[in-house]
Amino acid sequence: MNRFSVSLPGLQLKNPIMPASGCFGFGREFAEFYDLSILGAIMIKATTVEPRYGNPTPRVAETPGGMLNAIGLQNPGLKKVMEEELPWLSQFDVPIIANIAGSTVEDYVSVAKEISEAPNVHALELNISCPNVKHGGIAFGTVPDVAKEVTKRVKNVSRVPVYVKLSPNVTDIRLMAKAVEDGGADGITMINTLTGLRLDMKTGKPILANITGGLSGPAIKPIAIRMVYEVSQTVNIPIIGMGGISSAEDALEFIYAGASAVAVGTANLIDPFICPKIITDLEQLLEKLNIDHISDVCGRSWKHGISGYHCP
Amino acid sequence: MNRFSVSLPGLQLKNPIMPASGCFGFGREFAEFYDLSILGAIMIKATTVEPRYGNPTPRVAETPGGMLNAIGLQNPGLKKVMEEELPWLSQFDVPIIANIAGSTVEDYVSVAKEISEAPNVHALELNISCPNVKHGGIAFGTVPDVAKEVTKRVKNVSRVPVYVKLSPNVTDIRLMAKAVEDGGADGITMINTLTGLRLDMKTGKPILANITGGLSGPAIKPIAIRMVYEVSQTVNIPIIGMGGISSAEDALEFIYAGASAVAVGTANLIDPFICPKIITDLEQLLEKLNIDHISDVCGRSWKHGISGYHCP
Amino acid sequence: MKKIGEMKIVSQKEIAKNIFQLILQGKLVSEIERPGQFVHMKVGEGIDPLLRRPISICEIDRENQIMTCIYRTEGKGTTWLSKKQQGEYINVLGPLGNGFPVQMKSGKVALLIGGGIGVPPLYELSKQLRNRDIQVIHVLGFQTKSAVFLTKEFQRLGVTYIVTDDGSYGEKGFVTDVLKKQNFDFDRLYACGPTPMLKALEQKFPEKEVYLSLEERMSCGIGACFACIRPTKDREDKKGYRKICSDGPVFQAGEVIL
Amino acid sequence: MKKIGEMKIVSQKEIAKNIFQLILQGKLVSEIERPGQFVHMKVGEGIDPLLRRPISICEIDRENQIMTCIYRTEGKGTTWLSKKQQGEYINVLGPLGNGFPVQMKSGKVALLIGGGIGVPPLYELSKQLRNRDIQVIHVLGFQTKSAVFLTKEFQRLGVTYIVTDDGSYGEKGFVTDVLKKQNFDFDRLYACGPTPMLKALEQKFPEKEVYLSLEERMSCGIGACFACIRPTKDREDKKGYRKICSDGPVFQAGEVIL
Ligand SMILES: Cc1cc2nc3c(=O)[nH]c(=O)nc-3n(C[C@H](O)[C@H](O)[C@H](O)COP(=O)(O)OP(=O)(O)OC[C@H]3O[C@@H](n4cnc5c(N)ncnc54)[C@H](O)[C@@H]3O)c2cc1C
Ligand SMILES: Cc1cc2nc3c(=O)[nH]c(=O)nc-3n(C[C@H](O)[C@H](O)[C@H](O)COP(=O)(O)OP(=O)(O)OC[C@H]3O[C@@H](n4cnc5c(N)ncnc54)[C@H](O)[C@@H]3O)c2cc1C
Ligand SMILES: Cc1cc2nc3c(=O)[nH]c(=O)nc-3n(C[C@H](O)[C@H](O)[C@H](O)COP(=O)(O)O)c2cc1C
Ligand SMILES: Cc1cc2nc3c(=O)[nH]c(=O)nc-3n(C[C@H](O)[C@H](O)[C@H](O)COP(=O)(O)O)c2cc1C
Ligand code: FES
Ligand code: FES
Repeated sequence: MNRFSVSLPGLQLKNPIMPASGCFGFGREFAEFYDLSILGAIMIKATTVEPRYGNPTPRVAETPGGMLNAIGLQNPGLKKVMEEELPWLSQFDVPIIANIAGSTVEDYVSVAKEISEAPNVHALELNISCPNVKHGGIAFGTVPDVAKEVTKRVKNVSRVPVYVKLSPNVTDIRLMAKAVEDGGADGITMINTLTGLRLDMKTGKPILANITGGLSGPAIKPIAIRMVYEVSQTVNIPIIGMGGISSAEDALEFIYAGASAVAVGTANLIDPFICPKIITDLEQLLEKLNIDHISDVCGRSWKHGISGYHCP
Repeated sequence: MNRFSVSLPGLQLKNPIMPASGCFGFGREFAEFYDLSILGAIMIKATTVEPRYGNPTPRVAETPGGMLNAIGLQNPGLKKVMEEELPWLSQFDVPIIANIAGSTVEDYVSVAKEISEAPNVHALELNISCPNVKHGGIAFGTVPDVAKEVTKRVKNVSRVPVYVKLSPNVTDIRLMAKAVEDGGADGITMINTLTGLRLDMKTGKPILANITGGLSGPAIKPIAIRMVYEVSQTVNIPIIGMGGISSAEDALEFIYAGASAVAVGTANLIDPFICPKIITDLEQLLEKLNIDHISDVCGRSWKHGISGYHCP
Repeated sequence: MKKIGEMKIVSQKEIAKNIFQLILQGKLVSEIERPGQFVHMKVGEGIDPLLRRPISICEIDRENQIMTCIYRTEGKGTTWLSKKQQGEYINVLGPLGNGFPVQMKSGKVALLIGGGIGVPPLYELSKQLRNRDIQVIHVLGFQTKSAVFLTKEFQRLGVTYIVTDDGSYGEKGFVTDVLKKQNFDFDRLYACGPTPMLKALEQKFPEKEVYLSLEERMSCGIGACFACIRPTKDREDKKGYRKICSDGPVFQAGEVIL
Repeated sequence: MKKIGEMKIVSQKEIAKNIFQLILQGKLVSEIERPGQFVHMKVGEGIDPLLRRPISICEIDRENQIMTCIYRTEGKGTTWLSKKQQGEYINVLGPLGNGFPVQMKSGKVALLIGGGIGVPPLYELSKQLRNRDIQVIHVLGFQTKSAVFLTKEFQRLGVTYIVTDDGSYGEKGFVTDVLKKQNFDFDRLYACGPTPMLKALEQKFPEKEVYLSLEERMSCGIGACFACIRPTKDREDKKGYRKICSDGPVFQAGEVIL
């Protein structure tokens, strides 16, 4: 498995594949299908200070090659995650990336401070880009200065490296990336969902109770690839790429674009075995393409010699 | 066919279905398949002052549920369009919407002035949002003030109503819509393509010679619907909606979202008969859903009583 | 345990208008624990439709590893499914959810109420109850004659009342009209069907032991994505919600807000 | 005239490694005018793959409205196609493009050069030339033995030289090696295959009448989208470009820049 190991701030990954936040809960359901220790890492569901119930249902709708979700950050709250979910996950030999969310900067700071103390949390992922909550969320993710500020504040209190998750719903994602890098981010994860809408044929009304939802799945992959390509040439911190990955080829495309590792979201909801499958297939794909080590081809799409960030 | 007629600034449409610009050339190829007079209107390929060769090939790449194109506004130039294409099109009983593009405001003004004189050009569509040209193009489409200025200048010289085509590659499309409305636009057409990228598995390099391309097709539909929903509640001018339409249901979904008519792009490239098919199917669909007139359900997704623009 | 695998189509036929009976064979059948569980079927070959479709298990033949599902063609997914033929394979995830409890003293009376496409899961339930010597009464409602199915099979297991909205088959009216008229004496009620029907039943029998099978739009079907949530009635409940896919789809009346 | 319609699969078989011969029946065959034209096939059921796939016509049986295509499985689309079976239907748009000119005096000599999956369209061409009493010489290049196909059929029509890159079948080398060695005397050259091969031929025979069939990524296939453009060699050319799909795919050497 050596052609596979990737080391990133706070993270020693056995392989570059991990489930994306919100598509894997806290791992319990998937542990019934396979041993979670085979994963590169796990991005757990967004955690907020208080438990959240989230949005009314329907919360999901299908679109051509994608889906909309408006879960609304439902989660059991910081206390329960600290006391039940993280200890449960510690039985597996896998680093946890804790996705954190909030309505105010103070919320982020509170969750970051406490959750970064958990022994198996090796990194934080600031979800400044969730389109499905009314307060905060989206503004944090679209205004560079606000993003920089929240990054800085969280960096101040976190005991582990901080990755910031970028929203694709912006005119120029490079400005956001630069801002969070300036704010001290150790890495970037991208992309979160694109805002979308589906209407019911009979009533003409939105299918989701929340009206709009976040678009994920294969449909968004070319947009995500483009953005990883842009951002990886702009900043000097590593990227964990995501958006529509459902095969080893998709994963490698993100690495070529400039990601150091990748996360698989929606595909877990269709095939619970997708992460182990991609791990196996990717090893074969590298073999077939004569790639010695996954990191050798990070940013291959734009690298002539070596320029910008040299992916680890 | 009366439940179908839509009247918009400059346009008396037999039905709300028209081919989108760039996916129908100047109609010649499709005239071999059916009588173009059955169409609501025709949006012709972008015209620039001088002929343009466009980008090197490959110019198209497939994506999950979509495609990328980087044609680069290839067109025979204003003179030839005026002397050959438009006169040829005048044999059909169908209003032409002339899509115009340029690198500078002056370019737009020149083309607008002249092409709006053509007897069968009933409206202009300002393509301020083409992501595949190096100069101008995209900046016009992402900076509200620039969009407003070019709209104003073109309005000054055009003899026919002016529609402005919006780019989805922005943080808040409502700001762009408001800007072009303030600039005097008679209507809005939306959306143009989203910028995307695909990499080749073997080389790791972009498949398109132009690197990035514009994403179109079913994959983008939920984003387009969301944007039409937002913009139709923001401005008081009508919208011609597009983005991923390939069935009568898709067309109706745009009308529900707030479009007064719709355009079909990519689907023409897969099924040359798609426009006549949607026209026939839509009539049956309205029948089935007991909709007396297409305009009755314009904006149904957000209308309680009547508020904002009352679609014609 | 939940499994994922290819199941072979033993047969598929249209048993009423737009209602299909699909018989599948595969190892997954051995894992089924209770009636009322469901499976999550991959429809289409690629990314469109993207999501699986939840379909209830209607009948089980453990010995031959065979199960039956009955579904109505609604949209793209079920229409695709209806075109698959004998010998072809369907990718199935399941069994999912908890299903109906069948533990009950012999000799007791169970009232089973189904509406439309909610009828199928009651069939295996009824069979299992009968095997436990429980007396079953069925009340089944359909929209119209052409949508009626499985009535003979139910009649073989116990008394069966059929109503249709338009009276074109059986009595005219809703299942609740039958209940009013017959005033059954029963020990437990099971129901599956449209939400208004379930609500009416919940209100009508506040003192009874009532089990309701619910529906919600799903994505994962295994409890991971929080798509299919219902709030609990009890405001003091520790979690405050239930997942229809993994805590349900069957709940005792009063547990969640319908 | 171009048509669009469902064509029935008469047969499909793998004739070499990853090379499939697909025989289709349908009205569209009556519209085919020249060898070297191609069809645009819908692959997959829904939106993925989204675009049609261009495949050349390899042989025509006008009387029975039958045509043969030979293709190599490359990616998703052709792999999907290879799984379709006899009796199933494929949605086909065509015939597209202009194909090879076959007008030529009887007794003249035509040299046909094919590389890999560029070989199929030369087959119908060769047949039609033979029908006009033109002498045909074939030079066909393949990568390796397992990829060789249609050789017997070509041999029946005229002298046929086979080369493989690795020498595992026929001579070792490229088609250009055969040309060097044999120094054929011919009146016209037709070629279809990888661009480097076409370029080499164009350079080698600047004085000859040479027709080359080109490939490019396409979307519409009918000349509407401007995806498949090549610039003309002649800088003074009025348009300055040609569309491979509708002006081509066959061009005389020197018309467009390869
Ligand atoms: C636990 C459970 C058991 C079910 N059992 C059966 C059964 O035995 N027989 C049967 O005919 N139907 C059953 N359904 C309903 C069935 O899942 C839907 O009819 C089906 O998903 C529609 O898919 P479609 O592609 O044909 O429709 P589309 O409208 O194209 O589906 C679009 C999306 O909406 C979802 N959706 C649409 N209708 C429903 C619905 N009623 N419930 C949940 N999701 C829906 C689909 O799953 C899909 O994600 C069950 C639903 C649930 C939740
Ligand atoms: C005029 C013409 C005639 C052709 N005739 C034949 C033939 O007779 N037999 C045969 O085996 N192949 C032929 N090809 C090539 C064939 O079209 C491609 O192999 C096929 O499109 C690959 O599709 P895929 O889904 O398997 O591969 P993918 O790589 O999944 O395709 C992805 C996209 O790239 C395009 N693409 C990939 N390779 C090519 C290519 N070489 N040329 C054009 N587009 C490509 C596809 O059409 C699709 O849009 C021809 C191409 C052209 C342009
Ligand atoms: C059901 C669902 C829930 C999600 N919840 C979260 C979340 O809690 N926090 C977060 O940062 N992203 C969340 N996401 C976004 C994903 O992590 C991911 O960024 C996005 O879906 C794109 O990847 P994909 O196309 O592979 O799904 C969620 C996505 C889905 C589909
Ligand atoms: C091949 C191609 C060429 C296009 N050329 C133009 C153009 O010249 N001018 C323009 O305004 N839009 C152009 N577009 C954008 C379409 O008009 C349309 O806005 C977009 O494709 C979304 O619609 P669709 O998903 O139905 O294709 C082009 C799109 C495609 C696919
Ligand atoms: S469908 Fe994912 S939690 Fe129920
Ligand atoms: S493929 Fe559209 S013009 Fe050739």
